[in-house]
Amino acid sequence: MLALIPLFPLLGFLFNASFGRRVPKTVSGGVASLVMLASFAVAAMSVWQLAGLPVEERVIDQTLYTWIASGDFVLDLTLRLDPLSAVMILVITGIGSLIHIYSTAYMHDEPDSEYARYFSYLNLFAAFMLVLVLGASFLVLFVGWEGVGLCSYLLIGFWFKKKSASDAGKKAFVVNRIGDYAFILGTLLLFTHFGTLDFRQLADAVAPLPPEATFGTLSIATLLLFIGATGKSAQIPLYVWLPDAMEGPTPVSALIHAATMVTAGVYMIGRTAVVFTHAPDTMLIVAIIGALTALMAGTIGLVQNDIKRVLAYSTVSQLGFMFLAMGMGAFGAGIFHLYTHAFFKALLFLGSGAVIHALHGEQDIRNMGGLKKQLPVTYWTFLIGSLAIAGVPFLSGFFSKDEILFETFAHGHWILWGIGALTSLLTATYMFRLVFLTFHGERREGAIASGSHLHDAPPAMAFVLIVLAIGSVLAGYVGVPHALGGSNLLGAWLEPAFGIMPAAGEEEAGLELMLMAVSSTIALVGIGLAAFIWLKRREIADSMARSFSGLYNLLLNKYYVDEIYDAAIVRPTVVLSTDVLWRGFDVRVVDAAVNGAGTIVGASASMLRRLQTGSVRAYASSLFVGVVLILGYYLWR
Amino acid sequence: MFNSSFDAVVPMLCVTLAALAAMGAEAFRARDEKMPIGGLGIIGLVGAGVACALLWNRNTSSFGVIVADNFGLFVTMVLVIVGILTIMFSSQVLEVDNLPRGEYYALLLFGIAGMMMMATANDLLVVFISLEILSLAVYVLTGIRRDDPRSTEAAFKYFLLGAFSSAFFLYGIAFTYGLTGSTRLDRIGAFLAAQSMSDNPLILVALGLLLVGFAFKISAVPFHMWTPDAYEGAPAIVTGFMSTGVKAAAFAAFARVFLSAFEPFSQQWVPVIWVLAAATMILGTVVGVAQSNLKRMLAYSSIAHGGYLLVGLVAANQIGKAAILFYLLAYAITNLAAFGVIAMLASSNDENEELRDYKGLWHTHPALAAMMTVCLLSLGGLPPTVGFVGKWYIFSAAVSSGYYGLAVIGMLTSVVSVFFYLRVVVMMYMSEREGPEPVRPRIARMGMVALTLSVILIFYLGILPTRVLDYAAESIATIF
Amino acid sequence: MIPLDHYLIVSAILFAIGTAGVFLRKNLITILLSIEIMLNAVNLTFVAFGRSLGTVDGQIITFFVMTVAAAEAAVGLAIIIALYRHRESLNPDTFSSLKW
Amino acid sequence: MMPLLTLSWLVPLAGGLLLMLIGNGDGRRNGLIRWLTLAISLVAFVVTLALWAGFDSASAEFQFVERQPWIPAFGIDYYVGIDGISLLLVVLTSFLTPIALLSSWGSIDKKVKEFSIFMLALEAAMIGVFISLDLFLFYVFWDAMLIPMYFLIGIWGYDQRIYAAIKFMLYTMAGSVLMLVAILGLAYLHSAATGSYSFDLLKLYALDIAPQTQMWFFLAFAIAFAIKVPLFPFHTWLPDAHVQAPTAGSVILAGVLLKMGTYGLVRFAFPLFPIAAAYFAPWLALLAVIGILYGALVAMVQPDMKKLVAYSSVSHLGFVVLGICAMNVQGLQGAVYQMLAHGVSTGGLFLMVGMLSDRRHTRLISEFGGLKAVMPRLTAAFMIITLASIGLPGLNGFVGEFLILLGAFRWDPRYVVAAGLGVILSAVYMLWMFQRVFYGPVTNDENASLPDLQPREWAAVLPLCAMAIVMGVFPTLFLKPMEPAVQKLVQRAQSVQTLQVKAAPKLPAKVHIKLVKAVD
Amino acid sequence: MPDTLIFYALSGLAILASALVIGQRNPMYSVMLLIASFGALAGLYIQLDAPFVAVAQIVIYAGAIMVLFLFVVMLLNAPQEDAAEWDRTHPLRQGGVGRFGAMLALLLVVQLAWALMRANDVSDAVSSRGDVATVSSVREVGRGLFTDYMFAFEATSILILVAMVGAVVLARQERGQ
Repeated sequence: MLALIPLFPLLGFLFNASFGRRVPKTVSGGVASLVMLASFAVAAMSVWQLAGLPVEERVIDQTLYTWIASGDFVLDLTLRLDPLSAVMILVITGIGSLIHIYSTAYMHDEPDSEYARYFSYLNLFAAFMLVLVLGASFLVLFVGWEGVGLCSYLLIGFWFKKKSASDAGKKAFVVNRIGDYAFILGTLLLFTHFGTLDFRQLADAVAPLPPEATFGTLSIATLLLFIGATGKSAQIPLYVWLPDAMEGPTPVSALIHAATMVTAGVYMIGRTAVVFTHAPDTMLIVAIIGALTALMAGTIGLVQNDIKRVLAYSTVSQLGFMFLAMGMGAFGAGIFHLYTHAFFKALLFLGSGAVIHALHGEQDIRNMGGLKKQLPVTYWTFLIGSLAIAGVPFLSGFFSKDEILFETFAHGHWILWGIGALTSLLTATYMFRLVFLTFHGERREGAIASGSHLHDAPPAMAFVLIVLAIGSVLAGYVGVPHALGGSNLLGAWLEPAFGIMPAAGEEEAGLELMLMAVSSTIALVGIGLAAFIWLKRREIADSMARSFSGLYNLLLNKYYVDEIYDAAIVRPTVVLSTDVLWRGFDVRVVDAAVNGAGTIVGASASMLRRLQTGSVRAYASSLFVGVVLILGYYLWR
Repeated sequence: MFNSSFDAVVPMLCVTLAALAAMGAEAFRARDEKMPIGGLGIIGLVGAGVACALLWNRNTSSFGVIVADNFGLFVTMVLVIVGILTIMFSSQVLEVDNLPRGEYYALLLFGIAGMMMMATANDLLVVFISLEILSLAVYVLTGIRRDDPRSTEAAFKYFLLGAFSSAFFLYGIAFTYGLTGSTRLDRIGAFLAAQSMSDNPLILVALGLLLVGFAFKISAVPFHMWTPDAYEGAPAIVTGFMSTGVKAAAFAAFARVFLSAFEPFSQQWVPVIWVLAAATMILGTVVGVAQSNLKRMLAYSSIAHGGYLLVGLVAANQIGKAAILFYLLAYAITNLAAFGVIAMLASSNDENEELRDYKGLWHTHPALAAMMTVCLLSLGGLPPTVGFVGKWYIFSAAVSSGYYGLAVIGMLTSVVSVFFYLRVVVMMYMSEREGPEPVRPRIARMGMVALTLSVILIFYLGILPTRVLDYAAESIATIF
Repeated sequence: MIPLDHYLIVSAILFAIGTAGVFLRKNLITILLSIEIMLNAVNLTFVAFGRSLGTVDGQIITFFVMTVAAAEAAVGLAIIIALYRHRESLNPDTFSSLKW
Repeated sequence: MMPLLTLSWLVPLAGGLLLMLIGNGDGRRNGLIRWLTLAISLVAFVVTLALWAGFDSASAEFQFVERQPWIPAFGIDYYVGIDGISLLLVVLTSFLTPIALLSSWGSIDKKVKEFSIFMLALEAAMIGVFISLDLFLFYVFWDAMLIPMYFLIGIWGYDQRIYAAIKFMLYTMAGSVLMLVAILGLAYLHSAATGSYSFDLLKLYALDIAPQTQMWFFLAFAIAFAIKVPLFPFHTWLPDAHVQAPTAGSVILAGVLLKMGTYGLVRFAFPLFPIAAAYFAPWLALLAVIGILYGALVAMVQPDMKKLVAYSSVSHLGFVVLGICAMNVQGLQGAVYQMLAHGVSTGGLFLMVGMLSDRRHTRLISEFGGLKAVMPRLTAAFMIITLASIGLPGLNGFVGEFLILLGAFRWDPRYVVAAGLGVILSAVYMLWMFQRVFYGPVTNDENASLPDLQPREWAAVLPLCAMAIVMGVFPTLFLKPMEPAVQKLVQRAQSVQTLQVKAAPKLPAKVHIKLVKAVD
Repeated sequence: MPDTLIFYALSGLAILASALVIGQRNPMYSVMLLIASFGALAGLYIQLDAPFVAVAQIVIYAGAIMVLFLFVVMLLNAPQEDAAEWDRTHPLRQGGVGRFGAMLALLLVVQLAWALMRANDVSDAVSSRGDVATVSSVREVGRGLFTDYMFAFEATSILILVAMVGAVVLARQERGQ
């Protein structure tokens, strides 16, 4: 049963990969969407079945076969459905289905074969993503982990003729690989210590241990795992690939680089919550990194001009929030944010996709403006999404984000809370900057398409936008905190998956309410600020950019991190490899030694052959020398 | 007359008679009459071979100075094979170069008789005389192309140095005789074993001088200087003959003298031969690298092979002694076949023996190229050829006696030697000829038969060497 | 009576003279003669040793050596004649077309 | 019972001899010869499959053992047999050979007969290497294998073929002759201990060799194998040989020949000299790790596709050696698995690079670009193999790499920390090449009309892709047969070390600690 | 005592003559001097109770072999050593070889002399053993030659045959020249 969930998309992939180029778009797109829906159906049924179980028994395992067996290392290919993965598969198949549907319209201009290729990749991605979240052990998770990375690579580079696209794909893959490296090391470390890679068995093994006071094995292992997560989930220092990943088709950005794949890191930490909670040092690092990433990405997002890049930095920033939650031990809150974020970020990306679609590929917000009228569906849904992400009360983002900030504050990390709050402000500001610049005001110079050509999202896209908009509004209500009279259903549901659950809540309801008020205010202030600057007094923005040109350029150029990496790592490596290792060591040392041996032989050969002068008397003297030497040896011995 | 004491000389007698018959046939042949004089030689050699087979394991001796022990018979067999192959290869050469047939075959056969004598001699004087017989025959064969100054020059150099070195050898015999009272190897051995003479410098002088004589014949460094010149100047097939036959005979005698008569002095001669072996292997291979003339290259290669044989002598254990025999056989067949190819490709006015003359041979003479390659690989000691088994045998002897250093030197030099063997292969297979094809004679069928036989033997002995290895082991069981 | 080593030293000196002759002379015939000197020196050794051993073996061997010397001389002179035919010279160093 | 093992190498050899009888003076019968050769190689493949079918996966013993006295005086036997490790390598060999033949179908058009003969001879020798249980026999095959390979490179290779061929031959021989000395030494030790010579591997396993001697012999073996592997810094023959060899040669070279070095380490060097192995393992592993990084870094900057793949082999084989050095079940199994996986994926890479170079007569990456638009099928296949090569889970490369890392981690995590970087770099260089060749616009007009895969090429590529996936998804198929053999090797290594720790306390302190650690 | 004197005289003559042989430029003189040296040696043989050898020395060596040499010297008509300047580019080709060889020869003498002096059993008088009559008997020589040395004697015939054939092959004029 569980196997069917990833199997459906896999079959869709196989179909499209083998026959896609020979069938019309309706068939390839249709098959791809249908398999996703089927998968969603199965997922929903499975979750229903899971929900039917008593709380402490909410695990469904399905072992397919033994994947790798070597000595005492036996790894079964086991899929596991528990509350955590249940949330994930619903998000993946649900939002995945929507995005498939959206894509049928969005990608319609592609030729048949490319269209099929696109959907085959998308299906494959879904399959791997499902394996990732269903995997019961590190290695099965890793299969999905790498698989989604691959699909991400393929999809980012979907328009392979564009160098920037294929560059971005490669960059994504390579940066992810750096994380994977750490991830694998962490896995190995855990296996050598606990002899298992199964999450559950590992949790059972770790649970009785006391939390590590010093930075020990568990801390190292979790830190390594976390580095893996920073790769996949675009955190400092490995976030650099995500903004570039926007080279891919927009639905891909929505699905992979916003809703699902990038959250895999968060999911993984949730999955190994028990281990992480035993490594408080790592937890703190996770939180700090999360907070810093959130802040940094928010600042960058503030000045970007590419619609998708703004959203990408926003994603990085929101992911930072999630890590902040995880680092605080508020796993439920993190997953909650993951879940709500999936809705509104997918919505935002798809909305931006609709804009781009309408503008035939224009992505620079400086060339947009005043689209509100021509694209009403897009505008309104986009606005809802923006409100949700900004944390406006009673939209989904509000609940999840507040829970995170509250947990942070409740754990006494005021600085982190402050950073989080500041980031919320930035979020609201840059999101509404985006909204205002795109949809409000006048069309600006340089806009490509004249108004007459603009058309709003086609039905398939509009439908998806609306569904997601509804989701963005309502999704939060599964996790209404106790403070607001809710019951935090989601938190309760997830509890068994994390093993332990910090029972922050009821007794501090007052604090929570207060914090909510603060953050709601912040959100509104941010929106107001954006409205003031980009609606009313746009010249302020320009003058500020001028007066703080240093800071502005720093932000615009993303703190020059790419450049620093390039200068500090990439170039030296290439130079080292080319000049030192290859042309230096290989050619000048090893080969020189080898050829040198040959040369020495050759040189001594031509030297020695000169002894053969052709003069018979010289030959005789050689002979005679031999005689004298031998006799000498015998006589003087 | 045919009593048992006569049996041991039967093989060489057969050959000698064949030689005399060849002379007679030449003398009585009409000016333009074709006569299968070579056939006479083959008959004689086959007779010698049969005689060897019959004498096997009988361990007879004649006149007290010729012993038909298995050791000698094995080498005699090698010489029979060398002789037969040489004669088969020669027919074409004689035709092309218009050489005096009768004299050529007579000298060849006399030379073989001398070699057999040397291989079975149990007396230093007989060793010396047989050495002279074979040397004189070979000197003359070397210079048999009188119209070619290089041939004559080669003969002259070989002769002069040969005479020079045989004087040393003889001097060594003189001291040996003076100190032990005999020239018979068995008596010398018994004498040396009985008396403790290691403090007598004269016996060491004798030892050294004998060593020089043998070392010259097997062209060990630094007594090798004649070799490249003589090999290059001589007609290819003669080079093949002398590089195999002479070496086999000389080694047989060398081994016999040093491993039986002078066995008590092994402490004294082993280090010297160790050095000679190492120097020979190294110099032979290293200088071979720089050669562009195929014959000269193979001359250096044969110097190196002499070095490998010396390794067997140094090891001087049961394996080593047998290994020398086996290696001699392996080397003889292979080297002779290689020179056979060169000889067959030589035309009357141009020997075509520069490496570049072999460019693209694969296309014009695929069979010859292939067989040449087999020979070269065998010389290089690559499986599954006899050369590999030989080398393996020799070096296992060295290792068994603990001479790892020598084994390593030998192995490494054999790698270097592969380099220059491969250069020939490169020329034949991998280079395209620019310019006109060299003029090449029609390849005689006889030579092809001989070549095919050799190649079959190379593979047969390379893959199933057991029988011959057993013979070799048996050969040394009766003496030493 | 004269001790054996006197004879041996005389023969050694003769032998050495022979060897030196091979190097010092640039005439092929003289070089051949030098080799004859060497063989003669060896003969003296044989005879002296034979005498001191009290047997005739040394003398007998001497005959063989003489024969060998004769044979060598015959072949050697034939080679020299052949050489002279090619180059009109008896200087051994003229004949160095084979080298390296 | 049929002597299947003998057949497995005799079939190709006899086939090669059969081909000699076919006259093909002017290339009239090229077609016949190609088909015949393919048929012969397929028969050989079937024979090896039959071996697999009859193989008892639960047993650690050598199976299908055939033994005939060969040179009795020296205790040399024709003694062949396979355990799980050699079984898989034999199958790999016979699997890759038909593929290599297919790859040369169109590109080799001069001297087809000779080419086919050399290919078949090569196959015979390679199989022989893997099945020999007699060191002498092993060495015969080992050296004999060089000859056909030499010709394949030298005659049918590219511009620098002669240099490459000679370098290949001499490099390899230089190492292997030292091994020969050690083999002889072993036989001698056997005779010293028991009174008779023997080259029987199992008997030699049982020899009690003094630690000092072990060190020397191990070095001799290890250098021979390290050159073959090739382990850094003995690797420089490899780029030349690979680049200059014809496609079929590269496929075989990368697919099978390199495995001989690592196989040799597993089968001979480590079990014969366990004490020395334990002593040198850290150093070997160090070289392996350097090789992993070095190969990857140098591969990254190669302008020539074949060279890139060649250097990537250095990197991948480094993993294998690392796994072997770990000498535990995971490490060793991973190593063997990685050998198979590398055979499939690197073989495939060379195959496809060869196809490109056949079409364009250049292998420079800069000459290509945008091929995905022109040849989507090749691109897809190339992608799969590329991913396999960089160790994506679900494809063959991952299983071996992970097991190796696991095994090595249990042995000494420091190596893994360094070696793991190679995993990152492999993605860098492979994807970079992929990008430059297949992505982007078609900049070079010559590339605009290249034909996509032909059916015959499909026939060569498809099995490799399929294997890459099967090996990634169902690795137990391959892990299971080898497990008993691997267990046995590991036990042997550890038990002998235990014994020696008790028996020889005079070892250098470092070894001692290492041994004690291994025993714990 | 006279023995000693005769010995020294003869040895001196032999050595001197030999030294002159190699000190001669004219091969004709060299041959003559060598005959003288052989004569002196024959004297030494007589002193060593080997009259037959002495006779053979004169007859075979001085008589036959040396005459052969003379023939050739005259045939070639090249009395003077070739003193032409030859290529001086290579060190080994210069006079050095001669000097080097002579030095080695000297070294050889020293070595041999030293070996002889260190050997203890050669200082006895040469005629201390054996019966003079037996040793000097031609009959004994003949008997030895045809019993113990029978094979060597027969082998010598082959040797001579080879030399004959060889000399003919090498030295005869080409047909038609």
